[in-house]
Amino acid sequence: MFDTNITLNQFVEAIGESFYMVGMSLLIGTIFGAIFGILIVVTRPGGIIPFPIVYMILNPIINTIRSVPFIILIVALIPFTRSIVGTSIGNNAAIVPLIIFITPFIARLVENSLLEVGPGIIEAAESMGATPFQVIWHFILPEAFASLILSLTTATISLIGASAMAGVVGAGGVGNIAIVYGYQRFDSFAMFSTVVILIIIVQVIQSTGNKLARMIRRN
Amino acid sequence: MFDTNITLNQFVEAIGESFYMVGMSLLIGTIFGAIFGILIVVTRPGGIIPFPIVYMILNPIINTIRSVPFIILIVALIPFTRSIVGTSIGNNAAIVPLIIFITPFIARLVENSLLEVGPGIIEAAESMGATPFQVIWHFILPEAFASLILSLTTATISLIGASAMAGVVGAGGVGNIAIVYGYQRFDSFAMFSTVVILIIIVQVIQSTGNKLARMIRRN
Amino acid sequence: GDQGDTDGDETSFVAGFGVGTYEEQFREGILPILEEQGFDVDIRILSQNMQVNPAMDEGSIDSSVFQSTAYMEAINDELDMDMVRLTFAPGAPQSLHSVRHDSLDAVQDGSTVALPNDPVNQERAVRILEDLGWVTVAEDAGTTDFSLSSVSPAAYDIDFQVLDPAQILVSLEDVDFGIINGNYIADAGMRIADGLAIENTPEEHRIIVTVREEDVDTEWAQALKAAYESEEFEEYITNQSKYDGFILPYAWEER
Amino acid sequence: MIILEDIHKVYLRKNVETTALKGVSLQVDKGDIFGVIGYSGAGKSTLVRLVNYLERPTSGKVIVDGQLLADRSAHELRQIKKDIGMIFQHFNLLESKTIYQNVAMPLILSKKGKKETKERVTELLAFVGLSDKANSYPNELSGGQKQRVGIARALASKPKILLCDEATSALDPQTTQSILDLLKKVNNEYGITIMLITHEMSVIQKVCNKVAVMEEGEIIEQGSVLDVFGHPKHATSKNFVQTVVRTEIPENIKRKLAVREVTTLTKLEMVGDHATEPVLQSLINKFHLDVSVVFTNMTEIQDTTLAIWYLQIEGKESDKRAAWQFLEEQNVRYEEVTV
Amino acid sequence: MIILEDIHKVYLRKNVETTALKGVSLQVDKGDIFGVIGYSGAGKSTLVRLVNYLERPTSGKVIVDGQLLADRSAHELRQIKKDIGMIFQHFNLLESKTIYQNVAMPLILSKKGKKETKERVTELLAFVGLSDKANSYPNELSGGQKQRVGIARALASKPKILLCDEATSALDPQTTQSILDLLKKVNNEYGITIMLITHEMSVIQKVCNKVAVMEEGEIIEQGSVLDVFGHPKHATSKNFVQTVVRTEIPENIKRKLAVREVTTLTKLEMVGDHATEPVLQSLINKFHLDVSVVFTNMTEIQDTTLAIWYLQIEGKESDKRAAWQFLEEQNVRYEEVTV
Ligand SMILES: Nc1ncnc2c1ncn2[C@@H]1O[C@H](COP(=O)(O)OP(=O)(O)OP(=O)(O)O)[C@@H](O)[C@H]1O
Ligand SMILES: Nc1ncnc2c1ncn2[C@@H]1O[C@H](COP(=O)(O)OP(=O)(O)OP(=O)(O)O)[C@@H](O)[C@H]1O
Ligand SMILES: [Mg+2]
Ligand SMILES: [Mg+2]
Repeated sequence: MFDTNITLNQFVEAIGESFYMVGMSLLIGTIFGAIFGILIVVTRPGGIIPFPIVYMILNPIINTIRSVPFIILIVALIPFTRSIVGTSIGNNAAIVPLIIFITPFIARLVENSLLEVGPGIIEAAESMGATPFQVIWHFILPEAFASLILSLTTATISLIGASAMAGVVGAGGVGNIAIVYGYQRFDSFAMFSTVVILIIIVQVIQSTGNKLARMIRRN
Repeated sequence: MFDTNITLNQFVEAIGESFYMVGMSLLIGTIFGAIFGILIVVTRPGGIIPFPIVYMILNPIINTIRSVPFIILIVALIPFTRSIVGTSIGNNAAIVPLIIFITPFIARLVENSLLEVGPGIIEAAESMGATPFQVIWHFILPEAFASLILSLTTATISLIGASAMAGVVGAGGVGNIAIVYGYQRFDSFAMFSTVVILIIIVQVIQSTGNKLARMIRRN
Repeated sequence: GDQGDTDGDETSFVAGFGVGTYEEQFREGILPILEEQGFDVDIRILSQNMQVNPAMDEGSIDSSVFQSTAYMEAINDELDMDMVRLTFAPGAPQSLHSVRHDSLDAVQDGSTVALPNDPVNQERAVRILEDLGWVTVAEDAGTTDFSLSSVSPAAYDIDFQVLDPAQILVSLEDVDFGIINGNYIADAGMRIADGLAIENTPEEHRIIVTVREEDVDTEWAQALKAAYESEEFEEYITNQSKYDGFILPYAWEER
Repeated sequence: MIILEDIHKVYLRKNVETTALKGVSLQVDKGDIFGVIGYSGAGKSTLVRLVNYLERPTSGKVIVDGQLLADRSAHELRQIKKDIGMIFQHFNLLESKTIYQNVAMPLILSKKGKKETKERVTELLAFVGLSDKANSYPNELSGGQKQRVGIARALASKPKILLCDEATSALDPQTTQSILDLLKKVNNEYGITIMLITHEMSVIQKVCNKVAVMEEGEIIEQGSVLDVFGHPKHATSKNFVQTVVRTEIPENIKRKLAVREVTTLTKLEMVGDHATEPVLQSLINKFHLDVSVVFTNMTEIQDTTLAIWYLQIEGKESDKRAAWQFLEEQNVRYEEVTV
Repeated sequence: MIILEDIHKVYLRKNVETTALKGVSLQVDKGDIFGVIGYSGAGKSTLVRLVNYLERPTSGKVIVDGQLLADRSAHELRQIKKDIGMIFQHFNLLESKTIYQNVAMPLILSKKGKKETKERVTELLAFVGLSDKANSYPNELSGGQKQRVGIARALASKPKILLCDEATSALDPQTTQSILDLLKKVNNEYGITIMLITHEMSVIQKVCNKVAVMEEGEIIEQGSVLDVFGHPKHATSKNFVQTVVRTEIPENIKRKLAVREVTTLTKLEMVGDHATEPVLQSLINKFHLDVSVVFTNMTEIQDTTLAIWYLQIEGKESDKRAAWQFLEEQNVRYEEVTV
């Protein structure tokens, strides 16, 4: 029917692979990103537990990773990837650089969101004798939640974009089909349909994020 | 002295190209991104000029562009790029997809920052009979400024990352050297030194952004 | 198995490819032969050719079809590997195309020529220009680290545009000439034969099937070699018009 | 000038309805200083926010300067709002701008000249006692200083109507007094109409000519301040009035009366010039009564004095009757009260 | 229990120094309800924020419960803070949590059980009259309701010290009264020490036993409330006291006196039981003087009554002298004043 090289099967499989890779790396990246983002906010000079050393180490590390083009990151990480997942090829191997890529990105967005929480809230927390952990958990995070959701949405979408490069280490996914078939093999149908799928996925993620954030902000 | 193929000249030139590409696309992308981000905040249901049509058109467009892997974007935009800059290759040609890539990204970050401005401020503006433009210009933007600066910093760094892919259409830049020499020609020196340069650039941008934001927040 | 090293088990292996024609040839022409013989083959596609050899180095793949003998040998040095040529595969030659000009005569000082950005293909492309007498290539030009710094003007002062290989075809309108990898030509529904110049591929630049030296005598390697050299495969290739202009393996000529 | 007609306001969130206003009607005439009091949560803020349409009524009409706000276009509403200054309960200052810029904002929005703006802002800052804070940012100010910035900002554009949502609640009595004096002055000199929410009856007492008492979304009593303060009808109004006009006997005095087994007292109420007339002396000298002052209070309301006396009077019944007659002639309200 | 010793506090921004406190020393004993008053910007908030170390002094010592805060580790400081409740001037509620959760927060932080938390929060919400708002969010509350949430939150963990930064400024008099009653109750029953900033002298009058008056970063007067209210020494203190204890004659009465060419008046000041004694009648009956009451005011301070009388007295010099003698015997302060 269409002049294309890809089969429906490949498509379905690719969608599954995308969800797997993005899901896994998002999950782990969010955990680490949140931790680093929080650390960088609380340890900064004037933060709730000023700890210049942590801040001064973490901040450049985040910057360093963010500086490296993703493709270079993939290659540079190969030995590390291999030591973690046993191979540098395939979906699992792609997850490692994706995590390393998205973690500092999330950390930065988390940082930005958390900095928006007013000083009055933190004072209230401190006046109650809250431990730093409690300040973060019971005060800062809930107050920044709507903004964090939007940040996470942004990060997820960037991650989907990055995952298209996962083909470099032999991983699959929808983005990879777009590149391998659409870009490198001039298969317009493959290109078009994968992009449509991506748009749908992204649209769903974005509106879920927006809806959640709006619910939290209650307006 | 080092076992490398690249010359100092190439390096210097690449830095210049990076600045040119990133600078131009950041400039234009920021303008459009800010406009779209603002539009999407003010026209949303419950915004200061609710205009569902604009919101419902703009929102998916932003998502659509954000969904497309950058390399696909480059290819898909070739006819457009050609009609704008007259060619599809070279630094100028790379700027077009870079702009298209960064604009929706900035729009989203701007959206997130602007949504953080408290309703009390907007009420104050409305009670003074401020026009929607004045509300945005005199109230929302200044209040969100610190957050906007951090967002712009994040966007700039993402842009630098993306610009590494500009080599696909024959543009230069530091990231491209990392890929073409470092990655494709196993030139560790080129790889290493370009990454160091990128780290320095990113670090400078980040700390400038942080400093600015802190100055604005005055703490 | 997932892991390339299938110690002892000689009936399964992982075949690695870059993107495009060689993987398609394998899937359609070789795989049926091997499967009939009871081999269990896992196909791995890496979207960047650059990653294929490192993957073989770590043992994630057992065979590859994408490189030339010259490149393989250079990589053996570079990465301290021990890959060997198992046999030749039908290779797509590069060809020089133009949409702006009808013949090579249009070339002049300042003409723009688009070249692939990766070292292997870039060297091959430059060799075409060298054959045409447009440029000269330095004696000591590298292989894995080939770069334009070893190219100097001969008849013409050419303005090189270095692009992603897949990009050249799309950007032909913006250059005077472009040298395109054969596999892209096939994929794009064009014909290599339409090129204004076609690569006269010397042996060391012909596409080969690569395996690790230790694997050469395994059951699967020998079957793979046999499959590439088989009449069945030759029939498949010669019956498809998209392979017109491909450089065929020596084994078939000798038949 | 401001007319609210049968306003209902319902807040809705997730099927939970909160009715903030239940059929409120009122009229504020040009030049009025109209006070609104009521318990916390009574709907006072909601009420004034209707006037500049920050809050839209669920039903009912808001008419400002003869214009039905519901009928006005967004552009027209903005023009109307430019003539309405508002002092917010929570200040709503721009954290990113200096005090100077905050106060200048309404002028900037109206595209006033640099010089004019500077003059006006300087004058206002001097007035609210914050000249030295012109270049500070809101987060460097104390609560009362922020409130004063809000006041200066609301006055900057010389509005025709001023809405004050607890404009002085964070201020000490002296600063409050000077702000109230200013409000009175702008009201006198420029005829600005002022609507003023407050919890402090003393504020109403000092500046308002009219007052409305709200309870649970309704206006339970409204009228001239002298009427409402002199003779509050509703229990809530009485409670409020009580806070400034001590019309009841304090507990500790009551306790002492109980010890002395005093059960009946005479309460006199005198307004205006009567308040300071030597009524007491007449009772003692003319009618030979035994008078001791149990509790007394004089309050100024709007330049008039209201005096309350609780007296313990003993003497002959005939003398007393004569005294009552005399008090009636003098237009003094008197009453026998049991404690 | 709380000792501040020679505290200086300087805020610094971009080379601009703001000195908020200039050598303040004070002592709040266990069980005190210690009021702090002063003009806006005097440094009151800064002062109480030192007590739970939200603000660190530039120099000077803060000693709470015998512990020098500067010497305490972060962990120890947190333990100390757990026993100090604070009601903020700007509420500082968590917008993302319901009213219930906001009030429960100190209990959650102390890892109290679900049941205990529920009981305590329910009780507190009932007390501040917000039971029906338990599931609302702060942005759905009126200003006074927010303030009450802040009060409930500060009390939730049954602190030993309570710091109130204008805890009742957004509240109507009735609600204020009930909050003050609560403060008095927790003070009596649990011996909680309370430090209370307010602008409303009436608040200090009602609940405090000690008071400090601040001006421009200094404490200009401190002592027991009865002393400071009865005989304020500093001009600023007088101004403050004036707002509740009307010791001066109002302007409109003065004007009338001027018309009648009255220049001298007698001012009597009676405290406690004297306040309600029939002094006036004695003057009239015993000494045959012509007495008219020009202005009078009785104020309750801490269950004691303070009475001020301005009398216009005419009569024979000898009678007057006898009267003065009598007043002295009665321990009534008297004074001739010119208007
Ligand atoms: N963060 C800060 N930076 C600079 N100056 C400050 C800061 N906080 C307070 N100040 C200044 O210190 C002085 C005392 O402030 P403080 O808040 O203690 O006053 P206050 O007595 O509580 O006043 P109010 O009754 O108006 O709340 C004020 O002049 C204020 O401007
Ligand atoms: N956005 C909202 N959503 C839901 N309920 C609201 C909202 N705003 C106000 N309310 C409710 O409406 C009622 C009236 O609120 P309003 O702010 O008008 O009271 P107020 O008289 O100004 O009280 P205060 O003196 O405490 O400021 C309150 O019960 C309040 O909880
Ligand atoms: Mg209110
Ligand atoms: Mg204060």
